[in-house]
Amino acid sequence: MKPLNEMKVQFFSRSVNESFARVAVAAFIAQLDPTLDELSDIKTAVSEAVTNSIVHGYKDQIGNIYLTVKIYENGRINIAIRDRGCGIDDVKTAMEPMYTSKPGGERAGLGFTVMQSFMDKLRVRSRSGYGTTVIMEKMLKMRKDAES
Amino acid sequence: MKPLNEMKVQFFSRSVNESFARVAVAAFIAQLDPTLDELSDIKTAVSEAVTNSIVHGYKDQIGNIYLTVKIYENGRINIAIRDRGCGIDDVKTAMEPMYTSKPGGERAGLGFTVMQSFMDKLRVRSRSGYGTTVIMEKMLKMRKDAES
Amino acid sequence: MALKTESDAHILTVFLEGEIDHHIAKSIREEIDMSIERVHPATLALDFGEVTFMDSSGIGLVMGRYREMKQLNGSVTVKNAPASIRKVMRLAGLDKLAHIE
Amino acid sequence: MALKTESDAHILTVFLEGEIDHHIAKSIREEIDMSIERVHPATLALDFGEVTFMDSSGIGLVMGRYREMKQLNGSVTVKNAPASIRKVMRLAGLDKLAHIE
Ligand SMILES: Nc1ncnc2c1ncn2[C@@H]1O[C@H](COP(=O)(O)OP(=O)(O)O)[C@@H](O)[C@H]1O
Ligand SMILES: Nc1ncnc2c1ncn2[C@@H]1O[C@H](COP(=O)(O)OP(=O)(O)O)[C@@H](O)[C@H]1O
Repeated sequence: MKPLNEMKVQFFSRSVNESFARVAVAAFIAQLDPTLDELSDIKTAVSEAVTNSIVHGYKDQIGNIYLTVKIYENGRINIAIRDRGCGIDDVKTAMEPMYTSKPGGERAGLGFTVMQSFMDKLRVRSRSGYGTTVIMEKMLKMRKDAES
Repeated sequence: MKPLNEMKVQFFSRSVNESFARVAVAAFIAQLDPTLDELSDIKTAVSEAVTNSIVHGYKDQIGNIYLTVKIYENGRINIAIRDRGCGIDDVKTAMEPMYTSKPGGERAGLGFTVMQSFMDKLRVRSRSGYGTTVIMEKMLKMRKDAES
Repeated sequence: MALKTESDAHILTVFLEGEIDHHIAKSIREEIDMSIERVHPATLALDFGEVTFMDSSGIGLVMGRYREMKQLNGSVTVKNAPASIRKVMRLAGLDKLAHIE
Repeated sequence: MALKTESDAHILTVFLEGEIDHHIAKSIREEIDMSIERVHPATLALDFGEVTFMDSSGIGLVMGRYREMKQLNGSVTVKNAPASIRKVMRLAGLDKLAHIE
Protein backbone atom coordinates (compact mmCIF):
# COMPACT_ATOMS: atom_id res chain seq x y z
CA MET A 1 0.00 0.00 0.00
CA LYS A 2 1.29 3.41 -0.94
CA PRO A 3 1.82 5.69 2.06
CA LEU A 4 0.03 9.06 2.28
CA ASN A 5 3.36 10.72 2.90
CA GLU A 6 6.91 9.48 3.02
CA MET A 7 10.42 10.71 3.70
CA LYS A 8 13.78 9.03 3.49
CA VAL A 9 16.87 10.45 5.04
CA GLN A 10 20.44 9.23 4.92
CA PHE A 11 23.26 10.57 7.08
CA PHE A 12 26.75 9.77 8.34
CA SER A 13 27.08 7.58 11.44
CA ARG A 14 28.41 10.47 13.52
CA SER A 15 27.00 10.73 17.02
CA VAL A 16 26.13 14.40 16.48
CA ASN A 17 23.49 13.14 14.03
CA GLU A 18 21.56 11.29 16.75
CA SER A 19 19.70 14.47 17.66
CA PHE A 20 19.30 15.37 13.99
CA ALA A 21 17.54 12.04 13.37
CA ARG A 22 15.14 12.60 16.27
CA VAL A 23 14.24 16.11 15.13
CA ALA A 24 13.81 15.04 11.50
CA VAL A 25 11.35 12.30 12.48
CA ALA A 26 9.51 14.59 14.90
CA ALA A 27 9.23 17.34 12.26
CA PHE A 28 7.89 14.90 9.70
CA ILE A 29 5.19 13.40 11.89
CA ALA A 30 4.18 16.83 13.22
CA GLN A 31 1.62 16.88 10.39
CA LEU A 32 -0.34 14.21 12.30
CA ASP A 33 -0.54 16.46 15.36
CA PRO A 34 0.79 13.77 17.74
CA THR A 35 0.48 14.12 21.51
CA LEU A 36 3.60 15.05 23.48
CA ASP A 37 3.70 11.50 24.87
CA GLU A 38 3.56 9.94 21.41
CA LEU A 39 6.29 12.28 20.17
CA SER A 40 8.50 11.50 23.11
CA ASP A 41 8.02 7.71 22.69
CA ILE A 42 8.88 7.87 19.00
CA LYS A 43 11.90 10.12 19.46
CA THR A 44 13.24 7.80 22.14
CA ALA A 45 12.79 4.67 20.00
CA VAL A 46 14.44 6.38 17.00
CA SER A 47 17.31 7.53 19.16
CA GLU A 48 17.92 3.94 20.35
CA ALA A 49 18.00 2.48 16.85
CA VAL A 50 20.20 5.23 15.40
CA THR A 51 22.59 5.05 18.34
CA ASN A 52 22.86 1.27 17.87
CA SER A 53 23.83 1.71 14.22
CA ILE A 54 26.50 4.21 15.23
CA VAL A 55 27.84 2.40 18.31
CA HIS A 56 27.45 -1.26 17.34
CA GLY A 57 26.83 -1.36 13.58
CA TYR A 58 29.65 0.89 12.42
CA LYS A 59 31.73 0.95 15.63
CA ASP A 60 34.25 3.74 15.06
CA GLN A 61 33.96 3.77 11.28
CA ILE A 62 31.84 6.30 9.40
CA GLY A 63 29.11 4.73 7.28
CA ASN A 64 25.65 5.76 6.15
CA ILE A 65 22.49 5.32 8.15
CA TYR A 66 19.18 5.14 6.24
CA LEU A 67 15.98 6.22 7.93
CA THR A 68 12.54 6.00 6.32
CA VAL A 69 9.27 7.28 7.77
CA LYS A 70 5.96 6.39 6.14
CA ILE A 71 2.57 7.74 7.12
CA TYR A 72 -0.47 5.61 6.35
CA GLU A 73 -4.17 6.16 6.88
CA ASN A 74 -5.61 6.41 10.38
CA GLY A 75 -2.39 7.66 11.93
CA ARG A 76 -0.29 4.58 11.34
CA ILE A 77 3.40 5.35 11.05
CA ASN A 78 6.15 3.02 10.00
CA ILE A 79 9.80 3.81 10.70
CA ALA A 80 12.74 1.86 9.30
CA ILE A 81 16.35 2.40 10.37
CA ARG A 82 19.01 0.59 8.40
CA ASP A 83 22.78 0.35 8.49
CA ARG A 84 25.35 -1.53 6.45
CA GLY A 85 27.44 -2.26 9.49
CA CYS A 86 28.63 -5.47 11.11
CA GLY A 87 25.19 -7.02 11.61
CA ILE A 88 23.98 -9.14 14.53
CA ASP A 89 24.83 -12.84 14.85
CA ASP A 90 22.05 -13.78 17.22
CA VAL A 91 19.13 -11.36 17.07
CA LYS A 92 17.10 -13.19 19.72
CA THR A 93 19.84 -12.86 22.35
CA ALA A 94 20.58 -9.28 21.32
CA MET A 95 16.97 -8.34 21.96
CA GLU A 96 16.89 -9.67 25.51
CA PRO A 97 16.57 -6.97 28.16
CA MET A 98 19.95 -6.01 29.69
CA TYR A 99 21.93 -7.88 27.03
CA THR A 100 24.75 -5.78 25.65
CA SER A 101 27.90 -6.70 23.78
CA LYS A 102 29.64 -3.76 25.49
CA PRO A 103 29.21 -4.67 29.15
CA GLY A 104 32.22 -2.84 30.60
CA GLY A 105 31.12 0.48 29.23
CA GLU A 106 28.11 2.62 29.62
CA ARG A 107 25.55 0.73 27.52
CA ALA A 108 22.57 -0.48 29.52
CA GLY A 109 21.45 -3.20 27.10
CA LEU A 110 18.01 -1.64 27.00
CA GLY A 111 17.82 -0.20 23.49
CA PHE A 112 15.64 -2.94 22.05
CA THR A 113 13.55 -3.03 25.23
CA VAL A 114 12.79 0.69 24.85
CA MET A 115 11.91 0.29 21.15
CA GLN A 116 9.65 -2.64 21.97
CA SER A 117 7.74 -0.97 24.76
CA PHE A 118 7.50 2.52 23.26
CA MET A 119 6.32 1.37 19.83
CA ASP A 120 3.45 -0.97 18.85
CA LYS A 121 5.51 -3.27 16.64
CA LEU A 122 9.22 -4.00 16.29
CA ARG A 123 10.91 -6.18 13.70
CA VAL A 124 14.67 -6.66 13.43
CA ARG A 125 16.38 -8.10 10.39
CA SER A 126 20.10 -8.56 10.42
CA ARG A 127 22.79 -10.47 8.64
CA SER A 128 26.27 -10.80 10.02
CA GLY A 129 28.66 -8.77 7.88
CA TYR A 130 25.89 -7.04 5.92
CA GLY A 131 24.02 -4.83 8.33
CA THR A 132 20.86 -4.40 10.33
CA THR A 133 17.36 -3.09 9.67
CA VAL A 134 14.99 -2.16 12.47
CA ILE A 135 11.35 -1.60 11.52
CA MET A 136 8.98 -0.07 14.04
CA GLU A 137 5.32 0.82 13.84
CA LYS A 138 3.00 2.91 15.93
CA MET A 139 -0.65 3.91 15.64
CA LEU A 140 -1.17 7.49 16.70
CA LYS A 141 -4.43 8.47 18.32
CA MET A 142 -5.76 10.52 15.45
CA ARG A 143 -6.61 14.12 16.00
CA LYS A 144 -6.17 15.42 12.46
CA ASP A 145 -5.78 13.54 9.20
CA ALA A 146 -2.67 13.82 7.06
CA GLU A 147 -3.74 16.17 4.33
CA SER A 148 -3.95 14.54 0.97
CA MET B 1 36.41 16.90 -1.32
CA LYS B 2 34.62 14.71 1.17
CA PRO B 3 32.31 16.66 3.48
CA LEU B 4 32.76 16.48 7.26
CA ASN B 5 29.14 15.58 7.62
CA GLU B 6 26.35 14.96 5.13
CA MET B 7 22.67 14.16 5.02
CA LYS B 8 20.33 13.43 2.16
CA VAL B 9 16.59 13.50 2.52
CA GLN B 10 13.92 12.65 0.00
CA PHE B 11 10.22 13.38 0.47
CA PHE B 12 6.92 13.70 -1.41
CA SER B 13 6.12 17.02 -3.06
CA ARG B 14 3.29 17.72 -0.63
CA SER B 15 3.10 21.27 0.65
CA VAL B 16 2.94 20.02 4.25
CA ASN B 17 6.56 18.93 3.75
CA GLU B 18 7.78 22.51 3.22
CA SER B 19 8.08 23.04 6.96
CA PHE B 20 9.57 19.55 7.40
CA ALA B 21 12.35 20.44 4.94
CA ARG B 22 13.15 23.65 6.81
CA VAL B 23 13.31 21.92 10.17
CA ALA B 24 15.40 19.03 8.82
CA VAL B 25 18.00 21.44 7.42
CA ALA B 26 18.00 23.57 10.56
CA ALA B 27 18.40 20.49 12.79
CA PHE B 28 21.30 19.23 10.71
CA ILE B 29 23.28 22.47 10.70
CA ALA B 30 22.60 23.05 14.41
CA GLN B 31 25.92 21.23 15.01
CA LEU B 32 27.72 24.30 13.61
CA ASP B 33 26.04 26.52 16.19
CA PRO B 34 24.77 29.04 13.59
CA THR B 35 23.49 32.48 14.59
CA LEU B 36 19.73 33.04 14.53
CA ASP B 37 20.18 35.27 11.46
CA GLU B 38 22.10 32.59 9.59
CA LEU B 39 19.49 29.97 10.49
CA SER B 40 16.67 32.21 9.36
CA ASP B 41 18.41 33.02 6.04
CA ILE B 42 19.02 29.35 5.29
CA LYS B 43 15.52 28.23 6.26
CA THR B 44 14.03 30.90 4.03
CA ALA B 45 16.19 29.96 1.04
CA VAL B 46 15.40 26.25 1.51
CA SER B 47 11.71 27.03 1.78
CA GLU B 48 11.80 28.92 -1.54
CA ALA B 49 13.53 26.12 -3.43
CA VAL B 50 11.33 23.36 -1.99
CA THR B 51 8.16 25.38 -2.64
CA ASN B 52 9.25 25.92 -6.24
CA SER B 53 9.69 22.18 -6.76
CA ILE B 54 6.19 21.58 -5.37
CA VAL B 55 4.40 24.48 -7.07
CA HIS B 56 6.23 24.75 -10.39
CA GLY B 57 8.22 21.54 -10.83
CA TYR B 58 5.53 18.99 -10.03
CA LYS B 59 2.48 21.28 -10.28
CA ASP B 60 -0.35 19.21 -8.82
CA GLN B 61 1.37 15.84 -9.23
CA ILE B 62 3.14 14.08 -6.38
CA GLY B 63 6.80 13.41 -7.07
CA ASN B 64 9.93 13.15 -4.98
CA ILE B 65 12.08 16.05 -3.86
CA TYR B 66 15.74 15.35 -3.05
CA LEU B 67 17.57 17.57 -0.58
CA THR B 68 21.25 17.22 0.30
CA VAL B 69 23.15 19.16 2.94
CA LYS B 70 26.93 18.94 3.14
CA ILE B 71 29.10 20.48 5.82
CA TYR B 72 32.69 21.30 4.94
CA GLU B 73 35.56 22.74 6.92
CA ASN B 74 35.41 26.32 8.21
CA GLY B 75 31.62 26.40 8.37
CA ARG B 76 30.93 26.08 4.67
CA ILE B 77 27.62 24.46 3.92
CA ASN B 78 26.32 23.31 0.58
CA ILE B 79 22.63 22.63 0.01
CA ALA B 80 21.18 21.01 -3.11
CA ILE B 81 17.46 20.72 -3.84
CA ARG B 82 16.44 18.62 -6.81
CA ASP B 83 13.18 17.62 -8.46
CA ARG B 84 12.29 15.51 -11.46
CA GLY B 85 9.52 17.87 -12.48
CA CYS B 86 8.85 19.88 -15.63
CA GLY B 87 12.13 21.80 -15.64
CA ILE B 88 12.70 25.40 -16.67
CA ASP B 89 12.95 26.46 -20.33
CA ASP B 90 14.75 29.72 -19.76
CA VAL B 91 16.64 29.81 -16.45
CA LYS B 92 17.92 33.35 -16.96
CA THR B 93 14.43 34.81 -17.30
CA ALA B 94 13.10 32.66 -14.47
CA MET B 95 15.72 34.09 -12.14
CA GLU B 96 14.82 37.72 -12.81
CA PRO B 97 13.29 39.49 -9.80
CA MET B 98 9.48 39.57 -9.99
CA TYR B 99 9.34 37.08 -12.84
CA THR B 100 6.78 34.36 -12.20
CA SER B 101 5.03 31.97 -14.56
CA LYS B 102 1.97 32.18 -12.31
CA PRO B 103 1.22 35.91 -12.43
CA GLY B 104 -2.53 35.81 -11.71
CA GLY B 105 -2.05 33.99 -8.47
CA GLU B 106 -0.24 34.68 -5.29
CA ARG B 107 3.38 34.07 -6.33
CA ALA B 108 5.58 37.13 -6.00
CA GLY B 109 8.29 36.00 -8.42
CA LEU B 110 10.87 36.50 -5.68
CA GLY B 111 11.94 32.96 -4.81
CA PHE B 112 15.24 33.07 -6.69
CA THR B 113 15.87 36.62 -5.50
CA VAL B 114 15.54 35.48 -1.89
CA MET B 115 17.85 32.49 -2.47
CA GLN B 116 20.40 34.72 -4.14
CA SER B 117 20.50 37.38 -1.47
CA PHE B 118 20.21 35.12 1.58
CA MET B 119 22.90 32.68 0.47
CA ASP B 120 26.48 33.30 -0.72
CA LYS B 121 26.23 31.31 -3.94
CA LEU B 122 23.35 30.05 -6.07
CA ARG B 123 23.52 27.78 -9.09
CA VAL B 124 20.50 26.53 -11.01
CA ARG B 125 20.62 23.62 -13.43
CA SER B 126 17.49 22.67 -15.27
CA ARG B 127 16.41 20.77 -18.32
CA SER B 128 12.93 21.07 -19.75
CA GLY B 129 11.04 17.83 -19.14
CA TYR B 130 13.69 16.42 -16.79
CA GLY B 131 13.73 18.56 -13.69
CA THR B 132 15.60 21.21 -11.79
CA THR B 133 18.51 21.31 -9.35
CA VAL B 134 19.22 24.32 -7.17
CA ILE B 135 22.59 24.40 -5.41
CA MET B 136 23.25 26.99 -2.73
CA GLU B 137 26.24 27.68 -0.55
CA LYS B 138 26.83 29.70 2.56
CA MET B 139 29.81 30.29 4.83
CA LEU B 140 28.78 30.42 8.46
CA LYS B 141 30.68 32.63 10.83
CA MET B 142 32.37 29.88 12.78
CA ARG B 143 31.78 29.67 16.47
CA LYS B 144 32.36 25.95 16.98
CA ASP B 145 33.83 23.38 14.65
CA ALA B 146 31.84 20.42 13.43
CA GLU B 147 33.12 17.57 15.54
CA SER B 148 35.08 15.13 13.52
CA MET C 1 -6.61 28.49 10.77
CA ALA C 2 -8.59 30.71 13.08
CA LEU C 3 -6.84 34.06 13.10
CA LYS C 4 -7.59 36.68 15.70
CA THR C 5 -9.02 39.82 14.14
CA GLU C 6 -10.07 43.15 15.56
CA SER C 7 -11.99 45.88 13.78
CA ASP C 8 -13.28 49.35 14.44
CA ALA C 9 -15.08 51.60 11.93
CA HIS C 10 -11.99 52.06 9.78
CA ILE C 11 -9.33 49.50 10.53
CA LEU C 12 -9.41 45.74 10.28
CA THR C 13 -6.45 44.26 12.16
CA VAL C 14 -5.49 40.65 11.51
CA PHE C 15 -3.06 39.02 13.93
CA LEU C 16 -0.92 36.57 11.99
CA GLU C 17 1.06 33.89 13.78
CA GLY C 18 3.49 30.99 13.38
CA GLU C 19 5.20 30.16 10.10
CA ILE C 20 3.92 31.69 6.87
CA ASP C 21 4.80 29.59 3.85
CA HIS C 22 3.08 28.42 0.66
CA HIS C 23 1.41 25.54 2.54
CA ILE C 24 -0.43 27.77 4.98
CA ALA C 25 -0.78 30.89 2.79
CA LYS C 26 -3.98 29.76 1.08
CA SER C 27 -5.99 29.38 4.26
CA ILE C 28 -4.68 32.66 5.68
CA ARG C 29 -5.59 34.39 2.42
CA GLU C 30 -9.12 32.99 2.49
CA GLU C 31 -9.65 34.02 6.05
CA ILE C 32 -8.42 37.57 5.53
CA ASP C 33 -10.50 37.94 2.38
CA MET C 34 -13.64 36.84 4.21
CA SER C 35 -13.01 39.45 6.88
CA ILE C 36 -12.39 42.19 4.30
CA GLU C 37 -15.65 41.20 2.57
CA ARG C 38 -17.54 41.48 5.84
CA VAL C 39 -15.97 44.61 7.32
CA HIS C 40 -15.05 46.71 4.25
CA PRO C 41 -12.31 48.50 6.17
CA ALA C 42 -10.49 51.63 5.02
CA THR C 43 -7.25 50.09 6.25
CA LEU C 44 -6.17 46.49 6.54
CA ALA C 45 -3.57 46.17 9.28
CA LEU C 46 -1.53 42.96 9.23
CA ASP C 47 0.11 42.33 12.58
CA PHE C 48 3.21 40.11 12.24
CA GLY C 49 4.08 40.23 15.96
CA GLU C 50 3.69 36.47 16.45
CA VAL C 51 5.06 35.36 13.08
CA THR C 52 8.19 33.24 13.47
CA PHE C 53 9.01 32.56 9.81
CA MET C 54 8.02 33.93 6.42
CA ASP C 55 9.23 33.25 2.89
CA SER C 56 8.22 34.93 -0.39
CA SER C 57 4.82 33.24 -0.22
CA GLY C 58 4.10 35.77 2.53
CA ILE C 59 5.12 38.58 0.17
CA GLY C 60 2.60 37.28 -2.35
CA LEU C 61 0.03 37.25 0.43
CA VAL C 62 0.61 40.89 1.37
CA MET C 63 0.79 42.04 -2.28
CA GLY C 64 -2.46 40.27 -3.09
CA ARG C 65 -4.19 41.95 -0.14
CA TYR C 66 -2.72 45.28 -1.28
CA ARG C 67 -4.34 44.87 -4.70
CA GLU C 68 -7.68 44.07 -3.11
CA MET C 69 -7.61 46.96 -0.69
CA LYS C 70 -6.68 49.29 -3.57
CA GLN C 71 -9.85 48.26 -5.40
CA LEU C 72 -11.77 49.29 -2.29
CA ASN C 73 -9.80 52.58 -2.23
CA GLY C 74 -8.20 51.37 0.99
CA SER C 75 -4.65 50.76 2.18
CA VAL C 76 -2.52 48.13 3.90
CA THR C 77 -0.40 48.59 7.01
CA VAL C 78 2.18 46.08 8.25
CA LYS C 79 2.75 46.05 12.00
CA ASN C 80 5.26 44.54 14.44
CA ALA C 81 7.19 42.51 11.88
CA PRO C 82 10.31 40.92 13.48
CA ALA C 83 13.69 41.76 11.94
CA SER C 84 14.02 38.53 9.92
CA ILE C 85 10.63 39.14 8.32
CA ARG C 86 11.30 42.81 7.63
CA LYS C 87 14.40 41.61 5.77
CA VAL C 88 12.25 39.59 3.34
CA MET C 89 9.82 42.50 3.00
CA ARG C 90 12.56 45.00 2.19
CA LEU C 91 13.97 42.67 -0.46
CA ALA C 92 10.54 42.67 -2.08
CA GLY C 93 10.22 46.44 -1.92
CA LEU C 94 7.05 45.98 0.07
CA ASP C 95 7.63 49.32 1.77
CA LYS C 96 6.55 50.94 -1.51
CA LEU C 97 3.13 49.31 -1.38
CA ALA C 98 2.30 49.01 2.29
CA HIS C 99 2.88 51.29 5.21
CA ILE C 100 5.38 49.44 7.43
CA GLU C 101 5.22 50.46 11.05
CA MET D 1 29.36 20.91 28.83
CA ALA D 2 29.55 22.99 31.96
CA LEU D 3 27.04 21.54 34.38
CA LYS D 4 25.89 23.39 37.43
CA THR D 5 26.80 21.55 40.61
CA GLU D 6 26.16 22.20 44.26
CA SER D 7 27.69 20.41 47.22
CA ASP D 8 27.51 20.41 50.99
CA ALA D 9 29.35 18.06 53.34
CA HIS D 10 27.34 15.01 52.26
CA ILE D 11 25.51 15.62 49.02
CA LEU D 12 26.82 16.47 45.58
CA THR D 13 23.97 17.70 43.39
CA VAL D 14 24.47 17.84 39.61
CA PHE D 15 21.91 19.76 37.57
CA LEU D 16 21.52 18.03 34.21
CA GLU D 17 19.92 19.81 31.29
CA GLY D 18 18.84 19.50 27.65
CA GLU D 19 18.84 16.22 25.75
CA ILE D 20 20.74 13.24 27.14
CA ASP D 21 21.76 10.80 24.43
CA HIS D 22 24.84 8.76 23.56
CA HIS D 23 26.47 11.77 21.85
CA ILE D 24 26.45 13.93 24.95
CA ALA D 25 26.65 11.19 27.60
CA LYS D 26 30.44 10.92 27.53
CA SER D 27 31.09 14.56 28.43
CA ILE D 28 28.41 14.51 31.13
CA ARG D 29 29.95 11.34 32.57
CA GLU D 30 33.42 12.86 32.65
CA GLU D 31 32.20 15.99 34.35
CA ILE D 32 30.25 14.12 37.01
CA ASP D 33 33.17 11.80 37.66
CA MET D 34 35.53 14.73 38.12
CA SER D 35 33.18 16.24 40.69
CA ILE D 36 32.81 12.92 42.55
CA GLU D 37 36.59 12.61 42.64
CA ARG D 38 36.90 16.09 44.10
CA VAL D 39 34.03 16.08 46.59
CA HIS D 40 33.78 12.43 47.68
CA PRO D 41 30.12 12.84 48.56
CA ALA D 42 28.01 10.36 50.54
CA THR D 43 25.18 10.91 48.10
CA LEU D 44 25.20 11.87 44.44
CA ALA D 45 21.96 13.67 43.57
CA LEU D 46 21.19 13.92 39.86
CA ASP D 47 18.65 16.64 39.16
CA PHE D 48 16.75 16.00 35.91
CA GLY D 49 14.53 19.10 36.23
CA GLU D 50 15.81 20.72 33.04
CA VAL D 51 16.26 17.54 31.00
CA THR D 52 14.02 17.52 27.92
CA PHE D 53 14.92 14.13 26.44
CA MET D 54 16.65 10.96 27.54
CA ASP D 55 17.15 7.57 25.95
CA SER D 56 18.78 4.43 27.36
CA SER D 57 22.20 6.08 27.15
CA GLY D 58 21.00 8.11 30.14
CA ILE D 59 20.17 4.88 31.94
CA GLY D 60 23.72 3.70 31.35
CA LEU D 61 24.91 7.02 32.71
CA VAL D 62 22.95 6.67 35.95
CA MET D 63 23.85 2.98 36.40
CA GLY D 64 27.52 3.73 35.88
CA ARG D 65 27.40 6.47 38.53
CA TYR D 66 25.53 4.06 40.83
CA ARG D 67 28.37 1.55 40.54
CA GLU D 68 30.91 4.22 41.32
CA MET D 69 29.06 5.59 44.32
CA LYS D 70 28.64 2.05 45.62
CA GLN D 71 32.42 1.62 45.63
CA LEU D 72 32.60 4.75 47.78
CA ASN D 73 29.87 3.28 50.01
CA GLY D 74 27.61 6.07 48.81
CA SER D 75 24.24 6.24 47.09
CA VAL D 76 22.52 7.90 44.14
CA THR D 77 19.34 9.96 44.22
CA VAL D 78 17.38 11.01 41.14
CA LYS D 79 15.45 14.27 41.46
CA ASN D 80 12.77 16.15 39.52
CA ALA D 81 12.68 13.80 36.51
CA PRO D 82 9.85 14.77 34.11
CA ALA D 83 7.21 12.10 33.36
CA SER D 84 8.68 11.06 30.00
CA ILE D 85 12.06 10.46 31.60
CA ARG D 86 10.61 8.60 34.58
CA LYS D 87 8.98 6.33 32.00
CA VAL D 88 12.41 5.32 30.63
CA MET D 89 13.78 4.92 34.18
CA ARG D 90 10.92 2.67 35.26
CA LEU D 91 11.43 0.48 32.21
CA ALA D 92 15.05 0.04 33.29
CA GLY D 93 14.12 -0.76 36.87
CA LEU D 94 16.27 2.14 37.95
CA ASP D 95 14.09 2.61 41.02
CA LYS D 96 15.77 -0.53 42.41
CA LEU D 97 19.23 1.08 42.26
CA ALA D 98 18.65 4.74 42.88
CA HIS D 99 16.32 6.58 45.19
CA ILE D 100 13.87 8.37 42.87
CA GLU D 101 12.28 11.44 44.41
N1 LIG E 1 22.60 -1.88 14.43
C1 LIG E 1 23.29 -2.84 15.11
N2 LIG E 1 24.39 -3.39 14.56
C2 LIG E 1 25.08 -4.36 15.22
N3 LIG E 1 24.75 -4.82 16.45
C3 LIG E 1 23.66 -4.30 17.05
C4 LIG E 1 22.89 -3.30 16.42
N4 LIG E 1 21.86 -2.99 17.25
C5 LIG E 1 21.99 -3.77 18.34
N5 LIG E 1 23.09 -4.57 18.23
C6 LIG E 1 23.53 -5.58 19.21
O1 LIG E 1 22.46 -5.83 20.13
C7 LIG E 1 22.88 -5.57 21.47
C8 LIG E 1 21.71 -5.08 22.31
O2 LIG E 1 21.29 -3.81 21.86
P1 LIG E 1 20.51 -2.82 22.84
O3 LIG E 1 19.35 -3.55 23.43
O4 LIG E 1 20.18 -1.58 22.10
O5 LIG E 1 21.55 -2.52 24.01
P2 LIG E 1 22.89 -1.62 24.03
O6 LIG E 1 22.89 -0.68 22.83
O7 LIG E 1 22.80 -0.86 25.31
O8 LIG E 1 24.05 -2.56 23.97
C9 LIG E 1 24.02 -4.60 21.32
O9 LIG E 1 24.87 -4.62 22.45
C10 LIG E 1 24.71 -5.10 20.05
O10 LIG E 1 25.53 -6.19 20.31
N1 LIG F 1 11.76 23.73 -9.54
C1 LIG F 1 11.20 24.41 -10.57
N2 LIG F 1 10.62 23.72 -11.60
C2 LIG F 1 10.04 24.39 -12.63
N3 LIG F 1 10.01 25.74 -12.75
C3 LIG F 1 10.58 26.48 -11.75
C4 LIG F 1 11.19 25.86 -10.64
N4 LIG F 1 11.67 26.83 -9.83
C5 LIG F 1 11.36 27.99 -10.43
N5 LIG F 1 10.71 27.80 -11.60
C6 LIG F 1 10.25 28.84 -12.54
O1 LIG F 1 10.90 30.06 -12.21
C7 LIG F 1 9.96 31.08 -11.95
C8 LIG F 1 10.48 32.05 -10.92
O2 LIG F 1 10.65 31.41 -9.66
P1 LIG F 1 10.65 32.28 -8.34
O3 LIG F 1 11.64 33.39 -8.47
O4 LIG F 1 10.83 31.36 -7.19
O5 LIG F 1 9.19 32.93 -8.28
P2 LIG F 1 7.74 32.29 -7.97
O6 LIG F 1 7.92 30.96 -7.31
O7 LIG F 1 7.09 33.28 -7.06
O8 LIG F 1 7.05 32.15 -9.29
C9 LIG F 1 8.72 30.34 -11.52
O9 LIG F 1 7.54 31.11 -11.70
C10 LIG F 1 8.76 29.11 -12.43
O10 LIG F 1 8.28 29.40 -13.71
